[in-house]
Amino acid sequence: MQTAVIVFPASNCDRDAAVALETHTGKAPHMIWHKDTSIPDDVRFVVVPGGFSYGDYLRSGAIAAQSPVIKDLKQKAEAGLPVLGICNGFQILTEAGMLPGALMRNAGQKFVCKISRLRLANAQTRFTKLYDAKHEIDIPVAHHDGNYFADDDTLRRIEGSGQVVFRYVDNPNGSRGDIAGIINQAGNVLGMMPHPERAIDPLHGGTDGSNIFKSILGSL
Amino acid sequence: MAGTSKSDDITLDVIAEHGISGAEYKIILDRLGREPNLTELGIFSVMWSEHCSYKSSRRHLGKFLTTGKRVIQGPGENAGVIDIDDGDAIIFKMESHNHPSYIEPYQGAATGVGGIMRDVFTMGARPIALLNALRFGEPDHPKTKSLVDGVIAGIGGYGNCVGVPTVGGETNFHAGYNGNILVNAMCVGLARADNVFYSAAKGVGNPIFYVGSKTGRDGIHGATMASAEFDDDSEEKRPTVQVGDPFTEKLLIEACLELMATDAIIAIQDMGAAGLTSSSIEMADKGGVGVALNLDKVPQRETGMTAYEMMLSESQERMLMVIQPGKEQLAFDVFEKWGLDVAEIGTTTKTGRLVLTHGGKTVCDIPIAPLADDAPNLNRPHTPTAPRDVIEPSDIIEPQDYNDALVRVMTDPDMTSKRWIWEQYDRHVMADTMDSSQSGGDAAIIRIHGTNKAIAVTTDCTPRYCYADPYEGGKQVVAESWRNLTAVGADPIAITDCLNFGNPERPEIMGQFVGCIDGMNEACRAFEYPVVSGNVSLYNETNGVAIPPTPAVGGVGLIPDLSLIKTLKGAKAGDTLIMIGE
Amino acid sequence: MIARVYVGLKPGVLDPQGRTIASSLNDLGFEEVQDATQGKVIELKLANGERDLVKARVKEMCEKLLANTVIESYRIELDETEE
Amino acid sequence: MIARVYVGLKPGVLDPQGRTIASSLNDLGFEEVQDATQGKVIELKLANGERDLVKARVKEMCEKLLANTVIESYRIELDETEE
Ligand SMILES: Nc1ncnc2c1ncn2[C@@H]1O[C@H](COP(=O)(O)OP(=O)(O)O)[C@@H](O)[C@H]1O
Repeated sequence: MQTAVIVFPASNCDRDAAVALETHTGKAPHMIWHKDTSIPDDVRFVVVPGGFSYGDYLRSGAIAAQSPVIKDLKQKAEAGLPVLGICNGFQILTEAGMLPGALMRNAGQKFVCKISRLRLANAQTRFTKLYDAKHEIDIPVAHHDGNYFADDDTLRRIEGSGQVVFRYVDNPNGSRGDIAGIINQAGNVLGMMPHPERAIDPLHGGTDGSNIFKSILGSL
Repeated sequence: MAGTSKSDDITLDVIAEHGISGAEYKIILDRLGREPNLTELGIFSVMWSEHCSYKSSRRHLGKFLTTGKRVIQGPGENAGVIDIDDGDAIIFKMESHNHPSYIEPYQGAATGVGGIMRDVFTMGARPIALLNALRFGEPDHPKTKSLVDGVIAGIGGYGNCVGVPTVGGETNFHAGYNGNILVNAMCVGLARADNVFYSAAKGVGNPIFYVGSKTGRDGIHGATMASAEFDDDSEEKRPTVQVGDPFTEKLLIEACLELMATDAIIAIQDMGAAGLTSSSIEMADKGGVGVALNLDKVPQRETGMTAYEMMLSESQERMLMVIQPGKEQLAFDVFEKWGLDVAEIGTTTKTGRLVLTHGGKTVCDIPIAPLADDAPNLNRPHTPTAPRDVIEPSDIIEPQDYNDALVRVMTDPDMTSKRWIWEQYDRHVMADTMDSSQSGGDAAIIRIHGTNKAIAVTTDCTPRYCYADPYEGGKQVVAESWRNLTAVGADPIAITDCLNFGNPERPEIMGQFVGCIDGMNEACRAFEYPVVSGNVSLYNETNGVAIPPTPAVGGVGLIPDLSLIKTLKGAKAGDTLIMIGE
Repeated sequence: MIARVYVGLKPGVLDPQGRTIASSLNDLGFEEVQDATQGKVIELKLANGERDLVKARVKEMCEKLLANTVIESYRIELDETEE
Repeated sequence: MIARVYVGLKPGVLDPQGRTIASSLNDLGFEEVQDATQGKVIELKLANGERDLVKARVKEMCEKLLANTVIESYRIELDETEE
């Protein structure tokens, strides 16, 4: 199955995302440069990887969200193409308006890198259906701007429609509602701060991230 | 600072300001056959500074064991190179950024990390791990908190952004560093053994390319600052500090590695201390060629820069390379794709001279060989450290309350958890970190991407031992490094070092320096654990008080099979504890 | 022409950075500090043009890139003297 | 009393953020942008006091915490109306 990873200047988890995709599909993903204007038609799943696109200058994800390739990504996502944004990828998707809310500086002001325990707030999405809803999973976080914010109305709306997918058990960044990951209304665009691609190999210390890739790839 | 002035501006004061002694000035006059102009004097001054010429330390560093069956390149290049089988090579080095970090902790530490990464990817390696060795003053000293906060944030800010995991390090607090902290950063990279890049500019008539950020007036005289001690006025006199741009560094890494996969590069060198001066002269000297540069072509951030300023600027994130004729367009295409400034600024020549033109005029024309060959190589007097009284175990009074003693030991700032530090570093990016600071193991473990083998890395030093007895302390530093690697299942291969000491003009400090080197070297030889790269930082003192002698070392070992990894994970209640050794 | 764009968090959005500044100032003995907020100023050097047109363009820059209006509000100042 | 502190990089100090902002504005079609710099504004809510004294205190806060004068310069504005 053909997948793709979008590469921005100073993406730095692009290779990790590619390894995760290849591990789960047996096929190397397309690496799409941000200046390309279209995503090839054979691509069935896109990862917007972590990193520090444009050095996180101005606001994390803000400049990358204006890249040429994002226009096509938006259109294809509206037509149903599944997209996973991880960490900086999540920031880019919110900045591009593909997901609601915004990611602000961590409440503690510091970069935080640790294993975070997550609760499945919605185990019924195309990205999470292989998880046991009662189960808690361990996935590393590594970010400076992971403090999820949405205004009260938006928050009520996404909570009400099951768009909150992951919650921190022990909130590392001040996110409202302990939110670690959300999905769009149509259920095909997921953004999350934790890094599932860093938890797919027993040597990483755990494989709790694998089911996200298996779930979504299995749904295609 | 004036530009390319006439030689009658070279007064005794100007010569002294440039740290050039009377004897050194005589050599310059002799080699040039005339008086130098200010630009030329500036170039001699930085090339002959402690920082670039290692004038106090060179003869002693020469004693180190630097060869071994896995050594591909020992000291003398940007970093050391070792063989880890299957055509893979590890390239690594450690460097200090002590003085800048004291003045501007965030940017000082950040640019320290940036600089050491450039040393490693310059040689063709993708950086795969960062480590550090930090020394701060007492926790309740008024400056300590903000220094610690700034340094840790700066290390994380740069490494995290570039996307290289910071996997280990060490941190100690001691009154001896109240006025002079130590920030030593180490970078480890992975390359193919048959695709390592060196700095010798071979061949005549080849184009010289400048790549990276534009040149500004940053850090002019930084190299001479690193070679003079602090006093209370330093904070007033301080020159501008450089600001790091990790975003550009990341682009530079990707662009250089992309071009290195072709055959376009003949030689490459990063512009570190003394930027354009030392990079061009080192490349020319090693290649046995001359260099002609047109400074009008240097990408500039500010207007009206003089030749002097351009040659001495320490702007970060810049590289100099000699390109294969005919491959110029390829080089332009790659660097422009990554959005970097790039310019062809000169050519290699057969004159053996450094010739600079600016505004249509020749502003410097000096022979290159003397800059290296005639660099001072001092034999500074050194008095051995007097032996301290031996403390017998029986001299120590037994604690009344062992619980209290344990609490005191465990709450010592050196002993407490460093979680608050390493949680600010991305330890997992690149997804090959098998073990890092988090587990509290003796060394961090990084898998070689896509293989079943790994390397183990560690930084170590116990200054208190070196202070008590430099020779024994030096031995211990290397032995600790060796033990930390073996303890995780690795075969130790080689070390890099960063020798932090006080003012070498004082015989007792030179005594510590020589004692530590001799001790380290003895251990290196006993273990066949060679030194392949390193850095010396002298003049670490404030108001005449030196830091404790701190020869930090960074060790690298190979774990040929991932199943051989030993970590602290998996220990359970009821397991048997065994103590080995005396 | 110089345009100065002030970008700050909207009221109601928690500003931990401001709070940290206030409490560190208090810790340093500046007890008179009751609250602090932090925003950014982006100063743009622009080709000259008709004031209203320039302002409209800068507004567009803010909406498109310089501010994230989910959390931030902005204010524009034009300054012709510094040309 | 409100004090506004503007902190920016000194002229000549590399401003990677500003440069990146300028070039992405250009990429977005705002060709009139010739240069950009980014600084911060810290707004402090302070207990009332004699103007000169307050200003002196804020200056001390800048020197001690709010700016690093090695690379940054600052400017203070006092605003009594917003009390
Ligand atoms: N500055 C630092 N950066 C990264 N990791 C650090 C740093 N300081 C300490 N650590 C990590 O914290 C752990 C404990 O460090 P330390 O107290 O020095 O222990 P040890 O004496 O066993 O080396 C180690 O795994 C080390 O790598």
